Amino acid sequence: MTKKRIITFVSFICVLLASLFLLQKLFMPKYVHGIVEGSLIEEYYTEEEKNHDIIFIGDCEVYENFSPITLWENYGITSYIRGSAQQLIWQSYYLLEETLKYETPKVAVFNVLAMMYDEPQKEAYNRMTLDGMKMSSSKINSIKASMMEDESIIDYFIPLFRYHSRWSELENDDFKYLFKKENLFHNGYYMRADVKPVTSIPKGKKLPDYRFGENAYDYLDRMVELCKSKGIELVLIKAPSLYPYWYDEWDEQMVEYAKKHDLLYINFLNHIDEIGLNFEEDTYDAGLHLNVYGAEKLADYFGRILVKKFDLEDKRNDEKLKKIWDSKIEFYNEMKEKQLKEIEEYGYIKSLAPNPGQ
Amino acid sequence: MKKISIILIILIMLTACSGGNNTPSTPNEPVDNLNENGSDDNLVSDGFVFETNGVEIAMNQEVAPIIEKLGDSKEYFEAEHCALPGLEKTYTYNGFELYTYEKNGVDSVSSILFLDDSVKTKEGIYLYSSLDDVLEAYGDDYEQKLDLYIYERGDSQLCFLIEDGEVTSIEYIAITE
Amino acid sequence: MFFTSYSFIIFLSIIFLLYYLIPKRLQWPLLLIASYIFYGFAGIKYFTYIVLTTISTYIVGLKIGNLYKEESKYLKENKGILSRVELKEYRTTSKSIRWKWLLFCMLLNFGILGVTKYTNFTISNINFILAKLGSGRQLGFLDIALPMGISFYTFKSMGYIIDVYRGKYEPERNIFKFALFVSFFPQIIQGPISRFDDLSETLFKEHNFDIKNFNDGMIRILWGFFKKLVIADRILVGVNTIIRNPDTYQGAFVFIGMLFYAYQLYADFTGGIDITIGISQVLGIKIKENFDRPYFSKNIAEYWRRWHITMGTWFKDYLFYPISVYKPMLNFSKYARRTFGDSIGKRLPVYISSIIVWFTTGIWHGASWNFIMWGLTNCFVILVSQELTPFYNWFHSKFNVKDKFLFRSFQVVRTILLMSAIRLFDCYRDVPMTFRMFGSMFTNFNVSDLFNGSLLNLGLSFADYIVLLIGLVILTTVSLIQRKGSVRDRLYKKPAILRYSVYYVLIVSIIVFGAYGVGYDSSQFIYNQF
Amino acid sequence: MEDLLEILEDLHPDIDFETHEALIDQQVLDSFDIVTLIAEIDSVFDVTIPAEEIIPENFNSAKALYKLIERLSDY
Repeated sequence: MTKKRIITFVSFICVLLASLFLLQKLFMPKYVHGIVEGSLIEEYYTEEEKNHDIIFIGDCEVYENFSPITLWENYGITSYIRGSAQQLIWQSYYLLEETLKYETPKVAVFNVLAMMYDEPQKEAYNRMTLDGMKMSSSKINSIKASMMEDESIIDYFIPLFRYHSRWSELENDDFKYLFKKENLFHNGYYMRADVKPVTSIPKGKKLPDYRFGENAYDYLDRMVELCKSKGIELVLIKAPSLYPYWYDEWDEQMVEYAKKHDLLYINFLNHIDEIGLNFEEDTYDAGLHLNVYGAEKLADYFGRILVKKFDLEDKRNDEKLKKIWDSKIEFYNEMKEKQLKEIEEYGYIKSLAPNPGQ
Repeated sequence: MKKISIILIILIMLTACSGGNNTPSTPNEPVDNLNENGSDDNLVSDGFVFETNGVEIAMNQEVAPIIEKLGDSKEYFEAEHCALPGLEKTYTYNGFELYTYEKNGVDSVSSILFLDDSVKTKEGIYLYSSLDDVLEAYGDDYEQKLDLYIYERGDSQLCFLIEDGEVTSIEYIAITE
Repeated sequence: MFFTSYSFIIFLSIIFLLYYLIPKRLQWPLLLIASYIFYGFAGIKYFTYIVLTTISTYIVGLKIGNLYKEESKYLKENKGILSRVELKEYRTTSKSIRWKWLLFCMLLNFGILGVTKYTNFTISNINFILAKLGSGRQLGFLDIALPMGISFYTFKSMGYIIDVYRGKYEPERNIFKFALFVSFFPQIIQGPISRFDDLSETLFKEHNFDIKNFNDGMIRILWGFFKKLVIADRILVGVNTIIRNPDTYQGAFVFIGMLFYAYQLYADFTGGIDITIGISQVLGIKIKENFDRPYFSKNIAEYWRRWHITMGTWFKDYLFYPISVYKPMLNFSKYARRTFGDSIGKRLPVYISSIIVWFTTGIWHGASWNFIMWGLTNCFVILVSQELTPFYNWFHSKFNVKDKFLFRSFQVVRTILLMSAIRLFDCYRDVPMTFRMFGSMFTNFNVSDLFNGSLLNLGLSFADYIVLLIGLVILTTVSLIQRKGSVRDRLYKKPAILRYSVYYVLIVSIIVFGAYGVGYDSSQFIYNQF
Repeated sequence: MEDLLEILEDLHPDIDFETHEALIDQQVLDSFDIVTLIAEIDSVFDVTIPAEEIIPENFNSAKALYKLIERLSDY
């Protein structure tokens, strides 16, 4: 009798947990249409050959501005961008820490715009960076560093508690991609083939204090330390995005920091002409981010510097790698064509519009 | 079930009766004045209000009617949030910039930044006024962050950046949430 | 730490586990520690108040208890020796000493309650009068924080001390046990207001793990969470939209808001009590029920016997009866009967007591005129229906509808509507506003408001309404079954698979349909503030 | 006892108070009745029933109530 009771109880718990797990899978946002950026972080785990020369970390200024395909095509460099929307510096740090558990790149590239944020900003962005990470100590530390005041860590461990209210807005995608999603990015690069020229850019507002926050500096120090301990070269960059405004006062601090720690710091805003960027046609949102044409130019320019500075080997003759990258190139070209077709047909990239189907 | 249907019937009867009593004595009741977020924009804001050329601009106010009154801006810029819907728009007019944010699909005023001394606050402070003028106009109830003097009223902040005893930046900022 | 917070659920799991793992004699001390930890979450600074109440009531309780014992002993020993007059005299003096102690204890503790809860209300009234008198002087408000659960634990303690004074039972000699009675965590925030003799029967006992108690308790907890999270917190959004925008939402919306609020208050308050009683049941502790399907009441007086029962009986036993049978009141009654005649004279004392009780009930709910008006309106309705008794009797003798289903349904609906209307005082900012909104239901009622899509602008989506409707059906069904006895007892007799299905459905629907987390205002139980 | 029954029947003419044993439990008497009753007893018997004696056991039947009155007038 008692034994039977225990068996019933245990099977009840199992059934309950299984259905809750399924519901969690169902309710988590899929990020396959419209806002696809939420899929960036998790896509890394599907990569079969986690062995890259370069790892990028940072916000949209990395994942929309550099094309790893170009780096491969032009220089035989393998690279991966672990970027996510408004990635804060502690998130970048822990993401790098996590990535280093899988591989040890030669160079780590960090975009310094995130220095402007000294504290957590928005739950939605936290989610896009953190939900995609596999469970690890890095993830837990990142969650702890990123939580807004009214957030609870339990909501990160059990995302069902966060997303349960989506029950009334489930879409086909939620069922279709319940267990498996197709790749959307190119080694972490988010491709945009549309064009929207720059018209005007507002000047920066005056700030009471231009010094980056202590917290931000602290994580930058830790990042330097981490790379040093693993023998990885850390490169600081400021992508050539025209907005948000990059103050001279900020730039000076980064120049100084790089000098003090013997790092390479490149502010691409100072090299727009050399890169060959034309803000009439190389941006898709009037100067915030580059489109695929701009990203290819920037990758080409940056690759040249990297090869020269860090003596990176050209791996285009490696048969195994070549095979992998050939299929990546194919996917890359397919997507470019697809986007161009959509632009031709609808005037915009329909599959990436905020409300698909409208 | 039977009980519920009875309750429903009585409800309907009640509503019907009272509906008949509805005399049109108050035709101007603002009942049709439902906007998206249910708030009543006709109320004068209890926060700081900026006035230019007879147009009043309060924080968190819907921006479309203001733009209509102000006319076309000299310059216009819009920035998408990374990966989130909603545009942040910037309208540049003579003397100031108007920033917006999107809430429930409605563009609302997020801030106003003074560009030169051709505009002034309702209380008469403009760029290059002295700190004393500010204190005289707004009192001691401010919060100071470095050189920034922040006054709060209702759903708005008014921020003065003071350098060498002079106002070098004035900004109205909406408090959201 | 609210009942619906993660930390509370974790806290509770730990307590449940420890409770049945540790030696049984440590069970009640564990609950005491748990209660103080729970209380500490609200703020260490509040400990002073509850500790002060505990200690003062404990000591005075012992004192009065001893006096009472001595008195009884003396009376017993001297019965037959002393004359009746002498005995009576002794009784009177002895009683007056006990009374002084009681008075001291009540003044102290009601004093604390009064100062923390009503100081600013008093100040605002004084300011109003000052302004009316044309004085430019205004008093400043004080920054007094209201200690968590003070209304509830003060009432519990004062019920205890009065009972000891009356000799109903002996005082508790173990101060820690008494401290647990005052601070018992499941009921500190919102009641029920337990009586010491009732609660102590199971509170300090050693409890073996009992599978049925555990089962029943867990289901009750889940049921409470369901009411609270799926229904109350969901509809709250709609209620708030209506009552916070009185300029926009008038007429038909006031009516809708009124019904919404009735639904919300019921789900919120009974849900909270379900959680309280369920937790206690898992711990093997029995707490008196606080509700008896109140929305099936046929009149307001009955409603108040079935809603928040422990509060109603508290006021009856410790306020209504004492003032009604207070000697001067009885003398006044005699005088009134001589002066105004039998029928009025008979009523006057009852009416005066009722008004005092309802005024107090009102102000107990909140320090504002809204609540006072709310209490007095309740009183008014009850007294009027009392006066109409002859009419009702005549009506029922004329028409034989008393037991007809339709007529009873009419009475039930009438009571719900009446109570909901009175509760408008509880919704709107001030008393004049309440009257205006109430009036708008009659002057500005547009049926079309309800069908032109405005209901979807209240912050509730179509899907929300569906959930609320299903919730209403479930709640009503359960209430109807309850009439025939405990739902859980019936469920317990059914095959395990059915019981587990109920568990399953409850848990999954709470997690999925609960209005918690991002996108919902996490609200407190309505009764926390009292 | 006769006096008491008279008072009670005055309150509820339709109840047979001589035999009824659950006046409180079955809610025949409500709190208003009890207060009226106590006032009547006070004037007729000159016995004041204190609040602590208002418990169901004392009011459930006319007999119990009469016993209470006797006990109280004893002092």
